[in-house]
Amino acid sequence: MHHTEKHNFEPKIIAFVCTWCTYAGADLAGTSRMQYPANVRVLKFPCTGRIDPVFILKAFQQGADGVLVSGCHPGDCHYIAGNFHARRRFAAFRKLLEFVGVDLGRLQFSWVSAAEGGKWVEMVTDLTERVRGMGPMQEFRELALEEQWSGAIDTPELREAYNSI
Amino acid sequence: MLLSTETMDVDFVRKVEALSGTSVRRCFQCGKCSAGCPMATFMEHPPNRVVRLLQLGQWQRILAGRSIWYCASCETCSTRCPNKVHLASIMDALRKLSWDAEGPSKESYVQLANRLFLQNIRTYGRQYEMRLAAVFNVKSGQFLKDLMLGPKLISKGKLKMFHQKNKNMIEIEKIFGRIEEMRKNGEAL
Amino acid sequence: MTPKKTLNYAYYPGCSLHASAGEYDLSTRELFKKLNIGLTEVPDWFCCGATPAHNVDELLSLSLCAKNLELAEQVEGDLAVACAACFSRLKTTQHVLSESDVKRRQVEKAIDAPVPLTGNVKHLLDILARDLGLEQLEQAVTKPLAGLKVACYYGCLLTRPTDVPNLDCVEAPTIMEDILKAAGAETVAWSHRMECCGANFTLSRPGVVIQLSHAILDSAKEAGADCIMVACPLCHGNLDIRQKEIEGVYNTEYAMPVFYITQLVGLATGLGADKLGLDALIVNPMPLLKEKQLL
Amino acid sequence: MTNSIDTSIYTAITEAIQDEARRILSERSVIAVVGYTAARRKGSAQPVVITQADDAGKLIFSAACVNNLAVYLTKAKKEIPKGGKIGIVVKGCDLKALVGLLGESQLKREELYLIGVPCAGVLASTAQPARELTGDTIAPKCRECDNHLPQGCDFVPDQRPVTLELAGKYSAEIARLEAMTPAERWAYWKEQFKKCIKCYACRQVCPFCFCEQCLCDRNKPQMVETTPRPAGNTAWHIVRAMHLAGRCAGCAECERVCPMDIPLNLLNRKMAKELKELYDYEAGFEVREKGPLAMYDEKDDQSFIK
Amino acid sequence: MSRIGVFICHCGENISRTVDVERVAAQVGTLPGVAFSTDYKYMCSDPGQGLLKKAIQEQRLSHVVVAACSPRMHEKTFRKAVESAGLNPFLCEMANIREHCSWVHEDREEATQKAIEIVGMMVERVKKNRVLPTITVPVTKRSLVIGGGIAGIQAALDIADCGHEVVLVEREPSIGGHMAQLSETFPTLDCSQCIMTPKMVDVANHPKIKLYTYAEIEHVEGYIGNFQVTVRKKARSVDEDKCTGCGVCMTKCPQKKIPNTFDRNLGMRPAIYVPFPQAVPNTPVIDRENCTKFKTGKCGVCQKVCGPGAVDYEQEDQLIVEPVGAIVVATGFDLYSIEEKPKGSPIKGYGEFGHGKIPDVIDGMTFERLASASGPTGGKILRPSDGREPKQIVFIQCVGSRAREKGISYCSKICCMYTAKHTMLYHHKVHDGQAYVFFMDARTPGKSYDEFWRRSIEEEEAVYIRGMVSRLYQKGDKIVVMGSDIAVGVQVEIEADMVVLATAVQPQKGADTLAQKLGISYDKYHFYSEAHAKLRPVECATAGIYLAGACQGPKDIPDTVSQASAAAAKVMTLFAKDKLEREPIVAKVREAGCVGCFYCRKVCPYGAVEEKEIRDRQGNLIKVVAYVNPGVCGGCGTCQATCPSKSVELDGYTDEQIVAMIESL
Repeated sequence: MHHTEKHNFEPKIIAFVCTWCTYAGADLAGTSRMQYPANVRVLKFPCTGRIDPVFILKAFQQGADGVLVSGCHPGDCHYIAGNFHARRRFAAFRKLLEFVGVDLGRLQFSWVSAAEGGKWVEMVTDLTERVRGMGPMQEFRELALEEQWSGAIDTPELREAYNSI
Repeated sequence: MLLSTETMDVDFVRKVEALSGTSVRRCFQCGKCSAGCPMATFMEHPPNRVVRLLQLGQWQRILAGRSIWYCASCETCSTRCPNKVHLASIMDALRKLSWDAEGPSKESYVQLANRLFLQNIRTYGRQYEMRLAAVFNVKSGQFLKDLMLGPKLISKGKLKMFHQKNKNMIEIEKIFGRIEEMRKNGEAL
Repeated sequence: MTPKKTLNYAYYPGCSLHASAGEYDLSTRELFKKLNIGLTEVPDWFCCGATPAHNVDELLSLSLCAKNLELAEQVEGDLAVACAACFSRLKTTQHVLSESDVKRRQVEKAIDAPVPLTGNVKHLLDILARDLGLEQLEQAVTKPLAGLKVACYYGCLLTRPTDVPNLDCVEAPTIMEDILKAAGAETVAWSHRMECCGANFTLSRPGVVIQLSHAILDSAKEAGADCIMVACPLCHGNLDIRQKEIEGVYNTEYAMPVFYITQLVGLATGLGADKLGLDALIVNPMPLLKEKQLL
Repeated sequence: MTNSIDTSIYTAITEAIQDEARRILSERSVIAVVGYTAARRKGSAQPVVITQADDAGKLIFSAACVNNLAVYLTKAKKEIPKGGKIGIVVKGCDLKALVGLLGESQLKREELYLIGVPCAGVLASTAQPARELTGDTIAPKCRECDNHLPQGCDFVPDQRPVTLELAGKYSAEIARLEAMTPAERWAYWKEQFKKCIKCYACRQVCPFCFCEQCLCDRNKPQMVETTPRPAGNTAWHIVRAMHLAGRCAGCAECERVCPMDIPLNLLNRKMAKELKELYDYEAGFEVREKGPLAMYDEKDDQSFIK
Repeated sequence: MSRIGVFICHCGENISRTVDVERVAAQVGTLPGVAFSTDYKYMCSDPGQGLLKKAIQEQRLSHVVVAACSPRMHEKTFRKAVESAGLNPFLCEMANIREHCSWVHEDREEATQKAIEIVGMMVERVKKNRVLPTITVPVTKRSLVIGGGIAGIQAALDIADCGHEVVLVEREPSIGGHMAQLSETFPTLDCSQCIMTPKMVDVANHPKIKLYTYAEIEHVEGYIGNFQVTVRKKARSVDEDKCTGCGVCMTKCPQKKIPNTFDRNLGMRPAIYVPFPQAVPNTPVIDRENCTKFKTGKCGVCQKVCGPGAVDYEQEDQLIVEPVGAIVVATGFDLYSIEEKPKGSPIKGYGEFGHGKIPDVIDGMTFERLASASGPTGGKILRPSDGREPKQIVFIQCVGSRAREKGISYCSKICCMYTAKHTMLYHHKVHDGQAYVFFMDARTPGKSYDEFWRRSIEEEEAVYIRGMVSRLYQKGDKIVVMGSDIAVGVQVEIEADMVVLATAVQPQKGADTLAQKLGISYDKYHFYSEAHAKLRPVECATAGIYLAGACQGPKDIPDTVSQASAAAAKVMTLFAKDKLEREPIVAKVREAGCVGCFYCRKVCPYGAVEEKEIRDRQGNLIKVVAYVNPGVCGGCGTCQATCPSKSVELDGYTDEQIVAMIESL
């Protein structure tokens, strides 16, 4: 990640967006020449319904410090109901991530319509700044660095078993 | 309120419409008249409700109250009505019909002032403010009302002790007389 | 300075101008004289019936006004009216009678004469701003009312209802401001320029007047006005004569002189206080006029 | 402390199961019965498939009958003869899994003959099979069991289990973890997942892991790292929990078979709890066409979405 | 190994002002698989596209990435260019370095770095792109119209007039629907039958319209352009070919005391009947439930008197399969019933209005029949109880509608207007009568509608009372109406002779069952759902199925006719081509991995997922897997995200492509 003098940590933000609303909203931010942090990388999907929770996991594993998932407002889905399905899926997935100890401050969901260039800018800016404040996503990075095979095989039972051998 | 063709006095409403030259049925109760009425706070039936009661032929309810006497004739309602319901004229008509019916209104001061005003015209042809105020105070039993204002007004020449009477008084009496005659003959309401 | 055309009017002063609003009558006559506009008082005019008449007896009200219109026919020229209420009644009469044949026949029977419906009834404001013209008026100004902040108060009857007086825009008139600007004064924008003052409740229910006029005075004061200008004797009575009382009830102080339009325009054309009846005002205008060096 | 649980009805249940299995096999209304039989070690039990009425006597039910046999109808079905109705012995917890599988088109009700077991509980995997069933030796899942008497079966022995009110271990543990900070929870799970040796026993035993090719085995693309390193382990367990969300009914077989004692069912039960709170959905009580993550309501909670 | 060509556009200075395009080109050129990279002033210009095509040919490029503006702008342009150079268009991707980069960042270094990453990401993606052939589907240029009310009739006539065959299916013995029952129509007060019956005759005589009355949809298979519809033609017991419509059977039928449902049970009809005199077709039908012959086996009068010998007691239901390319659903509405437990409805009735047990409390449609010149009273307004003329009549609005408690929260849209019409008709017919209307709001948004409503008050002297009625009860031969006038703020009581309830408009009974057969979605009230409330109001989300009239939501006649014509226009648009072409962004099932859990089918918004049986050579069933019908798939990919084993993949957005992008970052 590119560093500037302004901040000593520039987070990597990955955005998963649907093509009809949020991607178009981000386009509108562009045509309106709004400015926002350059940290975000946008991945276009046909619909939030296509966004698999595994991608979010994968993004974190690949070193993302923050993930933004954004699509059409409820009722506006180009595919009728893709975003409704996505809403449930993500509601459950974020609970799971929270339970395994991922700070949900790094994961933002939003509805940004094709008319909401300003909201796109706000979403990206807010998440970037928030994650910048939180620092790098160390958790998954540390995991990736750890090579040991089951380093914690140290239960009393096993110890007893080994000792008896 | 029992509604039926008997309880809804359509004849009365027709009289109001004839006198005021405006349609009561046109009103769709948007409430704009009441919204802008400077006197609405003093009324028990705000202007829109007066029209509504008329639509239902319930004139007794209107005349029993003081609403019509608290209308200042500022014409705000008529000016702003989206349906061209000339409510100020309806109020005029209602007051007239109230007088005709010797309506049991709760409001007596305003009626008294009006009566004195018209008497003055009949007597003097023009308004005699000093007399109007004095007689009003006497008749309304408010002997001390505006007492403090009197001397000041007199000193400023605003209350003339003597009235300039019209020289052509016979004409005014004739007008009053003819109107009374027409009414007696049923030629006018 | 001479007007391009000679202007002559029949003049209907109305009852108040011969009594409590004597200064309005005086200043009108003096101003018109100064402006070379002829005024001939309608002989033997009657009361127009004012609000009480139409309130309870429209036929009487219409008949009284019709009679006055008939009397005015004797005098050359359009009919000039100073009082807003008289103006409203005369205009309304013309309007109602031209709309309703039934009522016209009744009125003609009552006054035993045909009703002239074509004659022009004009308020002073109309004569000053349009017949004379603002340009002419400006030329006549010798002592501009520089620095005087005036709240122009129209009240109810000058413009309402739609299509009857046809003096100016029914909701946002500017004729008073136009005239005063020609006279060199400053006008303030304020919210209560067309709210009701309580009108003839001054006699029967003064409490109403106190409440409503208080709101008007408050609004004018808040807008930064030095004084209020009116064109109606009743409005004047409520704002000027009852001002002290209102101050007492609401425990406040306005000291807000209330002028008639003719008094202020008269001042601008160089007429003296005596010719404008300034001493008849209850709220003393002298300190203000002196402060602004307008006397 | 006497917190022993009455398992005396298990003998009667065993007899009833044997009679019923004998009847349906001899009538040929089923071609096989999946049940439990005694294993070599004293008091222990193991799954068995019998196809002959004469073998019905082999069937037992005891506190050691912990296995969820539903898995034998999906992944392990190669062991089971094809071409007819199959009888299966189910405890309440196993039935919940079966109900889920019916909803996911993996089984057809008309092809099954369900022999329900009124169950007071089974032994924890850590307890010796011959131990008495008590509040201490009972399996954790039984402590929070809400389905002692399976509903909707074709045959249920006429017995009423006497149960003991026991404090829930899973719910307590979930509450403990929820009270932690994210960092503490991460540390906890990191230690747990580190232990994982990717033996996939959890996957093998789960009735719902019926995919022919697991997402986590795919290499084109490799969605989840396959090596048994902490990063891959973590990903596997997250994906597993997510895929079972709204489906797992808590038979806890994953946890029972885990050689590294990872509290796997905690994740599943946490998800079940969340889905209950979010969408008022509980898996396993009725055959439903759609699970909570396969349907939606326009008014679903979206307070987490900006 | 791929040979990718990367083309960086300056977009004049729009990109190059903030992004160092040369550096991007150079940097990207070093990526594995990139065979060629360059930058150019305007890639979308003719020379720009020329450059692209030349490079593809000269450099034998296998894939192309154009880094320029948003793909929403020019993806089609470049894919076309790529195609004309001989590559499959789906091997070309765009990297958005303008809207998402140069225009939103000021810092040149930051923007350049970001652009390099964006382009790199698309390079990794395009490597995984596959050749996708355009999908074509043949179109059967016949259409099915379900419902023979004004909506169905209008749609059928419009389509047939364009020269395409229409199969019109009507459940009742005659077409005409509710409009045939109406007396006059707002806002013009012309007679409903006068404007309706000519259209019905047009349908009967149209050479391109095949009419099935007394028929229902049994089964629907297939997809856009290729539906197979099975129609159940119920046994009419009268041979339509032989019957001359003379009507002798009806006059001779001894059983004449069957309530006439067309007249809202106000009149009687025989067991062999046409619903109303102008029925189309004018062929009677035997009501087998009430026919003595069918009940006891004795009678048979109609058969004896029928000259042409058309009466056939042995007739059976017929199943007919019709191949069609498009379907217009126009099943219309029904009225809410205030009965205690309306059949097949979970909603509660109106106990406070007497649960439908007070004889002179009727609904709007019954009033229509009373007012209709061809109705049971010959157009006289008479009380059902004693046949007297009501002198005080009360109309109550919003009965059921806008009443969440009753299960209906929507506005029924037509009641304000038809009640205004009713007050007028009443005033015209009962000069000394007085009409009262209790209402909450008058909703009159339509051309000449508000004027019409005002007319009912100002000229026809209806008394409108703003405020709802709390309760009705019978008192002697009067009905006491307890209401309130909220403008006055008083309770109002009227002793009425008759009360007319503007009951809510609901979808036709069985709307949900039909929707399931068609695979279209419906809301909680069972109104059919349009694909987009604003921009696709006549199309269903299921391709090839269109909506007309009140089956989609309460509608008056002008709106219904407009929507019917719009639906017909949509059908014509479809029929304008011989084959349907569509973007190949559709889901495909990897059968080897599919275990048939059908999660994909559960979440598919389009109903595109079908079951497919996999059999071995001997024909033994191995397994049942999912199959995505490419003609129906909308391409959202929700199935793939849901599939546990990822055995269904959305072309153009495969996991490989997406993972490649994530991994590139």
